[in-house]
Amino acid sequence: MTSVKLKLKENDVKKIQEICKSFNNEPGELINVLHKTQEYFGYLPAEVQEEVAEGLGISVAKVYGVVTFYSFFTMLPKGRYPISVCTGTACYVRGAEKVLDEFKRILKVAVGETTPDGKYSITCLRCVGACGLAPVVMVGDKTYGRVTTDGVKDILKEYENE
Amino acid sequence: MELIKLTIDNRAVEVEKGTTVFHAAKKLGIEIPTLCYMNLADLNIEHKPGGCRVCVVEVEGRRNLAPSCATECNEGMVVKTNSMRVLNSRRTVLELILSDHPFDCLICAKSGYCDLQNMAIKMGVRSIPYQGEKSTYKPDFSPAIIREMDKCIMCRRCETMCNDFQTVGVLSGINRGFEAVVAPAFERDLDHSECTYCGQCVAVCPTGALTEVDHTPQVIRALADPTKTVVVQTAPAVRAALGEEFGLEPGTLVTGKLAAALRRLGFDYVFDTDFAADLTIMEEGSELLDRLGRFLGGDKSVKLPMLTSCCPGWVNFFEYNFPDMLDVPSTARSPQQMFGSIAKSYFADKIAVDRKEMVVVSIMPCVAKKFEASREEFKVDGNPDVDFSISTRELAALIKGANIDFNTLPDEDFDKPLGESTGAGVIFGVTGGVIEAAVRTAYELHTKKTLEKVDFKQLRGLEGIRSASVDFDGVEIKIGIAHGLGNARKLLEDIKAGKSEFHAIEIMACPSGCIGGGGQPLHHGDSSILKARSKAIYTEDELKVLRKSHENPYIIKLYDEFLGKPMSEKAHHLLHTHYFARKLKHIDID
Amino acid sequence: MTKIKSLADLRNMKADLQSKIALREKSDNPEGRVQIKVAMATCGIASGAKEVMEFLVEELDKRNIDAIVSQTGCMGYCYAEPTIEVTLPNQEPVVFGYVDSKKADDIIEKYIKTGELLEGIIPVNYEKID
Amino acid sequence: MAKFKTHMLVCGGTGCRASASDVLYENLKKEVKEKGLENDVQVVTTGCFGFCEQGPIVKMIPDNTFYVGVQPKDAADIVAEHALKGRKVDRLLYKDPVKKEHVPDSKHMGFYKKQIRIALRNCGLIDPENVNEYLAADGYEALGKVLLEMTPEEAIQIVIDSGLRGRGGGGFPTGVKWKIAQGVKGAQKYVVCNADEGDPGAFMDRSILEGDPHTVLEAMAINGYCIGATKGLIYIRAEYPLAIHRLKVAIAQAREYGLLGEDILGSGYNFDIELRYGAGAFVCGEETALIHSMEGHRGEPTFKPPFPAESGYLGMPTNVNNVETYANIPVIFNKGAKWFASIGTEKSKGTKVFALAGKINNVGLIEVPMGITLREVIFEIGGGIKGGKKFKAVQTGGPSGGCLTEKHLDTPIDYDNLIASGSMMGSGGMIVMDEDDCMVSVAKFYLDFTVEESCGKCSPCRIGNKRLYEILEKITKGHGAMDDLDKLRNLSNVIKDTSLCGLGQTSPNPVLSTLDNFYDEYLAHITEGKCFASQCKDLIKYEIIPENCVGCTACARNCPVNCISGERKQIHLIDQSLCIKCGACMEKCKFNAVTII
Repeated sequence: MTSVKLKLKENDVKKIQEICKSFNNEPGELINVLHKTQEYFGYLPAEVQEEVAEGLGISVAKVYGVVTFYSFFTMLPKGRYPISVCTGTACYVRGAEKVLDEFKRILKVAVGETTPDGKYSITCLRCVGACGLAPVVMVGDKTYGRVTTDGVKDILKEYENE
Repeated sequence: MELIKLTIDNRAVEVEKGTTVFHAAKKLGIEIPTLCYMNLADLNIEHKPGGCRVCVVEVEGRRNLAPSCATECNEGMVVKTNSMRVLNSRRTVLELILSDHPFDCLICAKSGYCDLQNMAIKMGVRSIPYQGEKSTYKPDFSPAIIREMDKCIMCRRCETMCNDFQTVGVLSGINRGFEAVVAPAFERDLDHSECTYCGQCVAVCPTGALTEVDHTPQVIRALADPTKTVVVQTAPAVRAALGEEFGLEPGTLVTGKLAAALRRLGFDYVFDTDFAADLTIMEEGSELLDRLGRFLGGDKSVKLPMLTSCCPGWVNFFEYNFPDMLDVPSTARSPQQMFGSIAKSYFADKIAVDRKEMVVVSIMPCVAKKFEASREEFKVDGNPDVDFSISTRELAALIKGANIDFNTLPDEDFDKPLGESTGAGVIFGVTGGVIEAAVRTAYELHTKKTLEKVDFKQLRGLEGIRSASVDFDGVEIKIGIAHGLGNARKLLEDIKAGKSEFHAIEIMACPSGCIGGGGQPLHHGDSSILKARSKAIYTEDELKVLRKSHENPYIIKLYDEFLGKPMSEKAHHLLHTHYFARKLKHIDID
Repeated sequence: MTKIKSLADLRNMKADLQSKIALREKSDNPEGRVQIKVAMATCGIASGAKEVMEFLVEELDKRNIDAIVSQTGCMGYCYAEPTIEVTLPNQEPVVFGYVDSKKADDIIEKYIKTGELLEGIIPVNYEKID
Repeated sequence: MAKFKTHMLVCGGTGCRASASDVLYENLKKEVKEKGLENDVQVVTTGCFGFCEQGPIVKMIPDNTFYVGVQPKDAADIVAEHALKGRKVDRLLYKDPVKKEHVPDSKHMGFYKKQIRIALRNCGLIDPENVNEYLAADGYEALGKVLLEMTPEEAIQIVIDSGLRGRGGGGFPTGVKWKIAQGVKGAQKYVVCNADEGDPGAFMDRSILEGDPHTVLEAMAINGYCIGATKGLIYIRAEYPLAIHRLKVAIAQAREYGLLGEDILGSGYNFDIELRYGAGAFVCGEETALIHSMEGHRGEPTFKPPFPAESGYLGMPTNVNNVETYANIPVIFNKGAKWFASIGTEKSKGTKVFALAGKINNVGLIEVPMGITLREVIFEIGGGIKGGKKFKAVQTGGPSGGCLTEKHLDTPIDYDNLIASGSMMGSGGMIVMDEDDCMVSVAKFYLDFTVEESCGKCSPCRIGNKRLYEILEKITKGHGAMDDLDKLRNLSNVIKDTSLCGLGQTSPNPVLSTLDNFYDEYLAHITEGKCFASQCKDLIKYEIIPENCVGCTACARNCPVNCISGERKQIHLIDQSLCIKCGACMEKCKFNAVTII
């Protein structure tokens, strides 16, 4: 998994320790701990995983094995406006792939990457359950339904000056 | 016990309840092939992830094929292990595995020993119909182990050894699907992990994914260099296993042939690490007596139990995992390093060779020894005490490469002075042996009485953690023994918690000690081989005239001529070491 | 909130709460129920349709009649407001004009309970209003 | 207490929320207040109505008026017209796609006509965040009855008699599963609700959790009592924030009422529920993988036996059921096993929720009795194919299922018939495809998913699916050979036969079913280099028909790679070496001058 380094500050370490403690430093709570730490840091760089391993008394390899197994966890920071294109079946048959290609073409980054200015990142999402609106794109928490390739430009325009 | 009747390939068989189809078939002489299943029954290691799917069989009434390694027999079960459906599936699965495997078999380090290769031969695979993308990974060259994960077939045996048995926890399955592979955290090199180089992953890997670093070219070069005096030492466990590489029965002792072979390979002096094992007992035994004496005398500052320190995998393990307990193990160096140190001082002086012109090669059942030999603290002005450490397997390759017909070699003796040893030195090769050897000497030194019965059977066996007490003439000495680092961890945790009642503990990283080392001929998951090797070691001990280290005349002479007495300043300088806290932290805190 | 300590407690509580969603459940299964539509356009409201509706809702409930009262737009009989349309199960709808509380009471007691026709029916071939 | 004469039910499901139904709700409340109708009109947020295609939905009670596509600004009209004056707002009514007429209420909508809502009974009826509304709708009645009037054995027998089978995909009889778990001894037993709905295109579990969370809690408590468990865990996708929120609210409310916790309803029985979060792994829908995930491990499945009933969560006896299965439980106790068993077919009782999606007019969530035909579902409830195109196939069962065709339209849907037809029930995804869908590409799409989601533990799934995908890709690129078809078939059969878990055992279904039903499409790709649906980019070429081109430059201006040349009023030309086959030119051309060859 490609990753970005993070230099932890002392209170970052404290935060991770607190999170682990809130789950009784129980190794079985690894996934819950990772959810909470990712919520806090936005991603799970190696440095954070090492602290989590220490906090739960498990090996770093094990933590890394779990992080790389689940698609929800990421070792890369997301863009300020994370773009998620639903590639569930309903969206697929209604043209999600073309929409995804258009985002990739305009932003010049691949899936899983962030633009060099840190503004946008593109990920694929499994079904969000809004199949009635297929194809669906999410930018942060905002959902766009029935997106067309033409609509891609319009969506990006909303964030142009931010 | 409940018995179950079933039919396999139209033949009836009766097995105990809980038996798997795999073992039931074995009972009928049907060898179902498998790549991931591993059963080291005597060590309580059974690995049956049901992942390779090569061992699938047809069970009547079941929708799909069943993995025989994980499927328990039921009353009345009807099993087919060689129907068209099974054979086609098995072949297809094998072809799939091969389609994601490099085709460099001719030059692969595992060639000839590879389970995957053997299976392809057995099944007569002549083409790979399902070509496609292959996994590629950067090879990882550490000081002792090479990882070429392109060759990994995801049997996960290494993970079981590293995590469950050794509790080292360096390896984990990572990623998923086609990208899934076994790797250290963040896919760093082993060199940047907390790997102890115990080599158990190497010992169980069915393919060439995990192999030891090959030092034979350097050895050949040294042997060919007329300016070098090449001295070889060979560890106790080697003689109990080397024969397997030449088709001899497991447990065949080949001590004499081994010495002969080394001589024919061109080593200038053929010595025995057993000599250094005797020396280790002198130092370690004295240290134990010293600590014990002070402890019994009421000195509270004394650390007990004392732990043995001759296993380099174990030393790495406690340096990483118990950095706050570095004063617990004995400071005595391992036999390999004691040998190197003495060879390049005492012996070099004796034959008037500059240490820089002397090359010390060790033959070890171990891959961690490679790392140990490279440690900075075992170098003098940059010149290592042991130049190259090669495994039993590497030695076999050297012998084969030199056109030596091993099996017809005469029995020869080791050279003197560093080739003479006692039975105490030999049993270093098996779990419990070091502490038994130490007891033989410590008893006599402590009680000043002659030990009549030298066999301490209570210290032997294959159980992971054992305890026994020995009567030192009225003083009861409590002894703990562990082999396998997972077992060692338990004893260490007890000490940490102040719960340990032992005076001395022997620890070996590998299952059943050095005879099951990571550098030994592959046992392919058959633990009866380990038992046979263990038996051979004790036989060699019994055959020795001298069975107590302090009775070794050349050891006595060494102290007389050179070291003075055990624990002397010179002995400290040459034969003892200190340990480092090596907890890895990659975190920079601002 | 206090804990519910027994099955009886639970059932009492349910009885109290049932009215909350009864209307939703009833309207999901209108078949077999009396359906009443009150015309509630401006003309209807001006002539007291709201009061009539409230009366109907209250009284039908009190008299244990399983009915659904809904409002609708202008039925086109502005001269006769307030007007209501009553549909008994398996019968054609009937429209009553000039309905006030008293008339509504009559409609309940006679037409709804016994099917007896009353005065004030607007006999037209109107189209059913949805 | 005010006696409301009108209830406005506003859909608060994820789909409608994404179209601002929460703002709409606030606006409706504001308007009601402004018009002084607070005592007459109740505005309620409910769970999903299932008619997601045209959300946000507002349903008016009691006349069942069904407003679709309601925007926040429409609140004023609805209140002023409908609530105040009883006049329907015509423009917001659902329009029948065939008759092109407004439909006055939900009772007249084809979408609802054939539905029987058991699992979804409270979705779109009650406020999911208000336990009182659930209580009013017979909530916790079943739990009370079971705890105080039945032995576990009696209760389990009712579930067995109902004939309910697992709705998560396997179709294992639920009562039997409970009985097995009851029979195993353990210091601590667990009840687990599988809410890791990973099947792309299926969202019934999410809708139930969002629309009626208490039904799942109640059923789990019943399940717990039956097997002797005191702890329940819900394993839910972290990607379902609204469902998680509603579950948390529901658990808190149930605890406050003492419906979870100690001594429930004075019965002496203790039971509580915790949430566990999934983290994006489809394979965790498999129960052993799910359990490993809950224990903090990689979600890799293990060989069964031992089944979770013997050795599950933390090695303890564990019963795992899916959300929809649980949603049926309280009703079975309230209405009786006999009533439940009267619905459906001989071996598949009750109803099934399907997520209708794809090229169909009424995308949404439906609940229909087992035994209904695909034709009824697609053409009556689903309103037929979008844009009047021709029906080609319907994919049921998600990535584990297969593609069914015209010839299967009249087969009654149940577990066994679907398997016999080469597909499966799965979790109930139903994706409809039309003549524009290339079936080789569809198979490839599913394999892409499987390759992505395989855990990698067993060889056939890890490598085999990858090879299947590669062969399919080769075919869609026009490089396929005839022996590739044999390879596809053999590989598919071996993967099904040898894989460790349900994922691999079913992943080749999309390949096998398309091979069976659309063999000619595979052949056309291989022998003629043709894709009937013009979906395979490597097999098509966009060209300009000179006779039709007027030189308007629309195509050239919209080409993202500028590969179309031509002056104004002159015939244009596509440079095939640069064309990326995005189809923009064809979309933009008003003169039918762009064609695919």
